[in-house]
Amino acid sequence: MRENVVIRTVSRLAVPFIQVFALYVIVHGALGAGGGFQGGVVFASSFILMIVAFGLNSVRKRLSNKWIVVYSVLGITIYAGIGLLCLFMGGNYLEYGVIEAILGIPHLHGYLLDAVEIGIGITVMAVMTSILCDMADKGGESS
Amino acid sequence: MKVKALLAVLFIGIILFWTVEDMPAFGDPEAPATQYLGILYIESALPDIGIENIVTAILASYRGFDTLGEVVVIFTAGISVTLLLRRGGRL
Amino acid sequence: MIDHLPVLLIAVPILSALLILLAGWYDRRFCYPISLITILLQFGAAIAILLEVMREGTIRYHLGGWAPPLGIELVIDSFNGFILAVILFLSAATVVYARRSVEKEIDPEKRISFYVLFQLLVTGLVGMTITGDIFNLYVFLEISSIATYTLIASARRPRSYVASFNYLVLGSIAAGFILLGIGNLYVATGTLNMADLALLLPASYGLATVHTAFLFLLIGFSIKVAFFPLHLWLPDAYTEAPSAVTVLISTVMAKVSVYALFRIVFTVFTTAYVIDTFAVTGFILFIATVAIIAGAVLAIAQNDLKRMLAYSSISQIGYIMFALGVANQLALEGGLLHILGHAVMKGCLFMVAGLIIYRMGTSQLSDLKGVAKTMPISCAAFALAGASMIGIPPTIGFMSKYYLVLGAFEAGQWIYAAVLLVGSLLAAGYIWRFIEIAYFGDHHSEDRRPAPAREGPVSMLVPMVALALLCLFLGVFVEVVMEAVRPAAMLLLGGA
Amino acid sequence: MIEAFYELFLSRYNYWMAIILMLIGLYALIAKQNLVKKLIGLNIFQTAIFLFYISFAEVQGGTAPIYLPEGVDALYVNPLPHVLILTAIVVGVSVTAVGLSLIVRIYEEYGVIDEDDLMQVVRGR
Repeated sequence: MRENVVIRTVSRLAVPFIQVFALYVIVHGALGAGGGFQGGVVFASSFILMIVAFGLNSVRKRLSNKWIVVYSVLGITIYAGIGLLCLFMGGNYLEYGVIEAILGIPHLHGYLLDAVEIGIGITVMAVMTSILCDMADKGGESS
Repeated sequence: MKVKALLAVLFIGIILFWTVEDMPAFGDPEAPATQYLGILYIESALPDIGIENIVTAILASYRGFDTLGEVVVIFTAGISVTLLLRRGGRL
Repeated sequence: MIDHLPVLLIAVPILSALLILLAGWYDRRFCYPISLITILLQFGAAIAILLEVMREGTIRYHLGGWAPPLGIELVIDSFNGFILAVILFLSAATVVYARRSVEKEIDPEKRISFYVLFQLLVTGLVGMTITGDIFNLYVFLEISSIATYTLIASARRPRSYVASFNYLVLGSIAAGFILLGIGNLYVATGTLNMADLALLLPASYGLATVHTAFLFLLIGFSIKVAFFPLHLWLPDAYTEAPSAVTVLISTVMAKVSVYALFRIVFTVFTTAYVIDTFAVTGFILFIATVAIIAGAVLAIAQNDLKRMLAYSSISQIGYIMFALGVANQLALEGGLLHILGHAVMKGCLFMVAGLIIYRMGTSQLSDLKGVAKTMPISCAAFALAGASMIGIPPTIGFMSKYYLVLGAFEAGQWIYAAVLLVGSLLAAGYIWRFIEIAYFGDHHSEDRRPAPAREGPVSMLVPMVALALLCLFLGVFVEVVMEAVRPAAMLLLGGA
Repeated sequence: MIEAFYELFLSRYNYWMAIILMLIGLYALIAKQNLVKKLIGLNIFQTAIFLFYISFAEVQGGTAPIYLPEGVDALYVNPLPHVLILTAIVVGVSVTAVGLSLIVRIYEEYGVIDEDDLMQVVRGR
């Protein structure tokens, strides 16, 4: 399994940088090219690299099925939650301007967009990882 | 089977080729698509939302409901793959 | 809170789908109640919205507070208010019916995902119905399509995977064409809001881009509606899906696809375009009559009850497209009435089929000899809904056909009206075939002792009987329904 | 004559590219027997539609739709199709994921990926 060692050491080095880059892409959506979808997929690709290099169990340990369900639900709840929050603040659904008007913090609209992008990123990361884990675990004999 | 497919594809192709001359030229600034909504979005994104990336502004704020639908599509795909492939487990 | 109802109709069910997942992860028994409560709430909201629309006219809800050309708006007028009430009533009936049927057909650990997808499918269809933005319609179309592909395969029967994959391929071609049509519309007019499109389109009716957009949208939605030549996915999909899913997609999803087609044809491309510039209504009328006849003939030739009812759906969709082909006030009233009538009839018939599968384990007609003795209520409901399918007065099936024929006469289409009546006779063919087997089937095999009546569980019987009686009730009190249908038909033809 | 040729072909080459790619994808989707190749054809078909959308968003000399220091009056590309395509790509991924899962299941149940053999096996069983 000589080449396995090479793959493992390289991926052990690469995974943290991929995840930091993914966070950068998610949060950076408002300033330049980026956003929740792209960042979430990049984050999921770090887990896919771990599946390839270390096998499914290593990913299961870091991100068990329970947490995948929790994260995928969490992301959408953030998004829909902020939408409902605008509703309770008197505006229409997903009307961020109302919250900015009431709380008076300047640029709050932009920050809410970032929060929504983070929510999307979390869900996309969780779902992509879940899809890949299910496909890798196809026959129930997780390698 | 292959000939039938070829005929269907050629039929669709003829419809598409027929429309090309009425399409605005590539990069034509006077195209209705850019004149109407394109410029409207570019002009109103900075005052309304105040972030640099217009695409994210449209994606999350102007057409935020589309993106909510999008996240639900991804979520549906995740649950679908789990239902189809996962054996044992709780879900 | 009342004026936020349109968006709550979508936002809350998304959260409840998540709740089903979380609660189900904790304890599987929570899934069904949450789904039931959510859909009943949705139905209540739909009734409230319909009443408000009939009182004050169209409701517009600007999402995110942005005005239409920039933002997305939800539009509910008398047409989609009526459709909303119909589809959510059928969804509620299906959910009540689904509990025991799902327990029998779906493995226990798959039920959480099943109910999550069931809720997302209903919500996707509701989203499709009330959105006023054409690209948003595509997004919700995809939510419901993906949920449908998986729900068809959720019974884990080997053949259902093949049926689901074929439907996925055809559905994706349809979605691709719809996306292409939307792209062409955007290139020609520069906007995505349906009301805006209706205003801007007349200026560019001459453009080939607009003709292509119409053609692709028509082909795309015809595949989704399973309009005759493009119906290949339907029989396998309806037959292999679990009974509860078959009931839902044969009634709710079919009607929302028809609604989307009507919305595109009548609201975006107004009748001026469809009849004069791009005279396609005559062609649609011809194909509709072919669909009526071919669907009924193929239905008679089937040996499986569900497959027979699936082909009957193709024939019945022909009736609705007949209304689109004639496109005058009376025919549209008949078409809208038939949307409601067919949803109720087909829902009841597929519920009977589901009950027979629940009890007898098979839906092959040859195995169902004398089933009326063991399942009297189900077969009586089948007979009543079947009578409405054939169009025996005073059922709703008769009423919708009556208006369709009137509309055809007014438009001077005698031949097609005659063909429509022939279609009803053919419908009698396949309905009578089941009744004959069910009631008189066991004369030949003497050894059949009068088996004790073993009806399905009550929670499956109640919605089925309710739908059967509704076929009669709606027919007798058709004037009540016409109050909602008449303004909707007028609206489609460009009226107030 | 040259003017008409330029008008129809050279100034609209992007639509030709999208249409040809779309026809290839559609042909593969319908004619190919192998189920995985059908899905690849579906992806080509969808990518062609994305190319079509992005190509008519182009504005001569416009930069990416991210505000430059001089803000609104710089010339930008039309941002809307880019948003629509972000959404459409996600749809494409989701449909492909479900399609692949179905193929995995079909292969496990019937042991065959080719559509003709599949039809026989399904009819046989």
